[in-house]
Amino acid sequence: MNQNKQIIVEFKDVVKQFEKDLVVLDHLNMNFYDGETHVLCGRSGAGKSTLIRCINYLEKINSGQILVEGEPVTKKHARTIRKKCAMVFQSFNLFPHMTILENALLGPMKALGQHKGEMIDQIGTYFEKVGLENKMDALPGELSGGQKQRAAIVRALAMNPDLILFDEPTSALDPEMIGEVLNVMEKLADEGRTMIVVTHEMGFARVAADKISFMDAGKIVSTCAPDKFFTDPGHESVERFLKQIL
Amino acid sequence: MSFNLYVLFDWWPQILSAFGTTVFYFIVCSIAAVLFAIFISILLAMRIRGLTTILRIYITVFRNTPLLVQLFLLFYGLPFIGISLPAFLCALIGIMLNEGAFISEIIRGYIESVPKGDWEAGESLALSRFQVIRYAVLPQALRDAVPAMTGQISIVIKDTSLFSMIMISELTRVSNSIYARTFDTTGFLISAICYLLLFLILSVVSKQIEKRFKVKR
Amino acid sequence: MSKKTVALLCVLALMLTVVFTGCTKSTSAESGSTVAVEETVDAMDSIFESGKLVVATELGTPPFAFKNAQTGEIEGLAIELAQMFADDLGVELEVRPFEWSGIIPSLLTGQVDMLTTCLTRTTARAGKMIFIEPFVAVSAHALVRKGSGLTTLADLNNPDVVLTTTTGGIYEELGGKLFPDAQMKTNGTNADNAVALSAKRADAYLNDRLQLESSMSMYADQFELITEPIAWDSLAFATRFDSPKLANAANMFMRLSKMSGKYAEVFQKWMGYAYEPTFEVGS
Amino acid sequence: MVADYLTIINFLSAGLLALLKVIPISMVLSLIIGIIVGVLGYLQIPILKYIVTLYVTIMRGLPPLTLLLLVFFSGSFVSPIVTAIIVLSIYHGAYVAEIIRAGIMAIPKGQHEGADSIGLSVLSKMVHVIMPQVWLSIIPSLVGQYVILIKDTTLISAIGVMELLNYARQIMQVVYRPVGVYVVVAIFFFIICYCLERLSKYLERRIKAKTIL
Repeated sequence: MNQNKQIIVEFKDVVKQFEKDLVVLDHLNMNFYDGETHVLCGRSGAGKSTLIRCINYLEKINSGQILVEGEPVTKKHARTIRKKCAMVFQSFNLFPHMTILENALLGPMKALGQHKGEMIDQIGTYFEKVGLENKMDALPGELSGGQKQRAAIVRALAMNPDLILFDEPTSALDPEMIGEVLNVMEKLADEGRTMIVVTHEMGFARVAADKISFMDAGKIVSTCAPDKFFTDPGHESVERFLKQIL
Repeated sequence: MSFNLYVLFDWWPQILSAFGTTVFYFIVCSIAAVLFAIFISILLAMRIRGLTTILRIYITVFRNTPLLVQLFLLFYGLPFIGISLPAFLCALIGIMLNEGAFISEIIRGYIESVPKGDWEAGESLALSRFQVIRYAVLPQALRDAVPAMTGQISIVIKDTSLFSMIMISELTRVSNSIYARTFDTTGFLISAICYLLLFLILSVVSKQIEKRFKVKR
Repeated sequence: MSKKTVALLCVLALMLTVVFTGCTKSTSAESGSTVAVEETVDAMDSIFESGKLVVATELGTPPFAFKNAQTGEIEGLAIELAQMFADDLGVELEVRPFEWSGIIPSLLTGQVDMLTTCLTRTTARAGKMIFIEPFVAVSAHALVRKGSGLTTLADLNNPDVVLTTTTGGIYEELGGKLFPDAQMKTNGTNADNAVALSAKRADAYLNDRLQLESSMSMYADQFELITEPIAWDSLAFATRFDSPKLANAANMFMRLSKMSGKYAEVFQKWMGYAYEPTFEVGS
Repeated sequence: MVADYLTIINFLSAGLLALLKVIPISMVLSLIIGIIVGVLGYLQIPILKYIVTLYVTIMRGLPPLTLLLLVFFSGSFVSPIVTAIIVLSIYHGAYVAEIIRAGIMAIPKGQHEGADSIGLSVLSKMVHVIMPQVWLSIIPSLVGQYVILIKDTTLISAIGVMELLNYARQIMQVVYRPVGVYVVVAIFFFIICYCLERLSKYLERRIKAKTIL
């Protein structure tokens, strides 16, 4: 089945270390495929966040190569790559001085050079999709955490990205708000958007993921489809992890 | 020290025009200083190698030398190397460079305290570094900086009194000249009241601005 | 509770001390003139007591009083005359330099016994201090840039003309009276005024001839004098009203040194030309 | 050229002496005023608190130059240098008072309550418990205020104190290098103020490290 899909992100022997001896990505090789929802899980400190932050050059790698749609992730290509992959952060990172509509318009208008008029209808439908059509003119400070994260997802969608990176999108939320964000993400997965999701929400992974990878100490230990992952992950450390959190 | 009303009756046209001059210089100079400071802090935030060092040196030098010496250098010094600027420009450039250094230091502090995530969010939207600063970071930093900035701007009111020493007929100069002719210090009292008035008006206005521009996070 | 009150009272007392010391200072200064009538000491007496004559001068006024850049000494015609006067009295001379605006207050507040600087005699000033017989008479002129088109005094009385003079000097008022249409500005020192004129910030600089000549020598060939004087200026030492003895002695010294020829000697040395008694200075 | 600068420096050194009198005395006096007014401002004593607010507001709104000229020409004080010292102390005292008041306010409420609970009087609470903690936290802003005080000493040339800037203006007529003269003056102030600025940054870091430990 993989053979039919195009590789969208390719990690080739990637090493990333903070300081001298703290290796976060340890000679990592990995492919992510177009149209898939790929969930990354693992203990905190395993390097999941760093991995996806390397994809849009928020972190610089020390050696190896990352290719996004065949293009190497370097300083020179950073902006072209960022136009293709949007990111949703753990702590939303909405700009507090702009309404959420302005937040969503900023990237398309300033980075992609699109006109406000062209964009505004499309962004309106995104807001409808996440259920914030009545809140478009609110400032982030006036919204709840769940609403903020949904607005941040709209901001990512507004870029019309080939790939959306989710960096623990529900970790900073109160429990009662996690559901509303996961629902939106499930919808996106159903639409067939390419997503790489770092999360601890195993329920979401089971329902929405096409593939789940388990990371440990800077390496991908296991990658498989969800049903296999939860029943027979094939690796002892994954089993231990699953036992702990389920 | 007593208040003699006759000074006000005899000299009110001069005092009024001096008050106007002070207000004019205050407004023009503080606007110039703020704009210049914003420009400098953008350049600093761009982290252009070499340029940053030069700007750091500029800020350190102008923060740590007296404004009066800077004004004298501009006004009485520069003509000797062939640059004769009119008093207005000397005052403007002097305040712009001096207060600009202070204000840009304030803005820089607030730019640095904008959460790192906001920089990253801007970068992931494929904005250039300048665009991130221009649209995402600077507007927040400026709003946060309003209280500190208005505090610094209220110092510009006081700075205008130094212009009396470079041939500008503002409040302090006129009260000095009233004293030279009448040996009466009421002129100084009047100008003191004018400065306080300006200061109080600015305080009220800045409270409003602070309220208006407060960023909720 | 009582301890609290005691502490508060302590702080209050401290505060009041500060306020009161401030008050007593200001009241003593205000009532100074009335007290003076009863119990003040003539400066002459205190000079003999301390063996020191303290005078105030402004330094930026060559050849009357200036600091020699090589030796660092304060010298000039006024200083030498003051020295001669001190020698006559048999006391030491202490010269304290002030900026022009601080000169008159320095005498009135009793920091110095006498002003030995280029003080123009005016009626208003005569109400504040006793003038000694003038030590020099100079004409006051307007200095203009060569080729500026300003050639007569009448040209100066024009709204487009900017006049400048020394801050706190008499020409600020005089200039305002003589040229009511022109704009009157001031600068701190003689040199600052010369800069202002050269930099075209001012069109004419009003001062006495000697000051103007020193400005002209700063800017060789740039400036010229309007020969018609705007005023005659007789410069005199001055002392306080509470010191008539000192004033009397200084007047006598001035008169006698002019008669003995000593004055002419000193005049020639500093002014560079021979002393000719004028109707006012000589008599 | 070099000889000229030697002359300039030689000439200016006399002005330095005046500054060495004015600066330390004003620093100490403004600190004393600042402590008294700052503590009074914190205590919020009826009526007195209005006087404190009035004093601080006037000093914050008034240019020091105008204050110097007003006090000097009103003739209440004996000499320009004494006027300069008193005016600078009163002016900066208000700012120091604000710094100290803010410092006291920043001390956690628990410290006050702790001192009250062991029955200390207001005075001994301030002296033994609160102020020792305040010093540490206010040193950086205090040094910052002193930098402003030092720079403000250039203004006292306007009332005829023969300090650095005044000598600089005099020597312009003799040595014909105004740019050089003013640059020398600027360098002098820069050296002092820059050292103080570094000191305050250093102390700030030290204090931060200490409170984290």
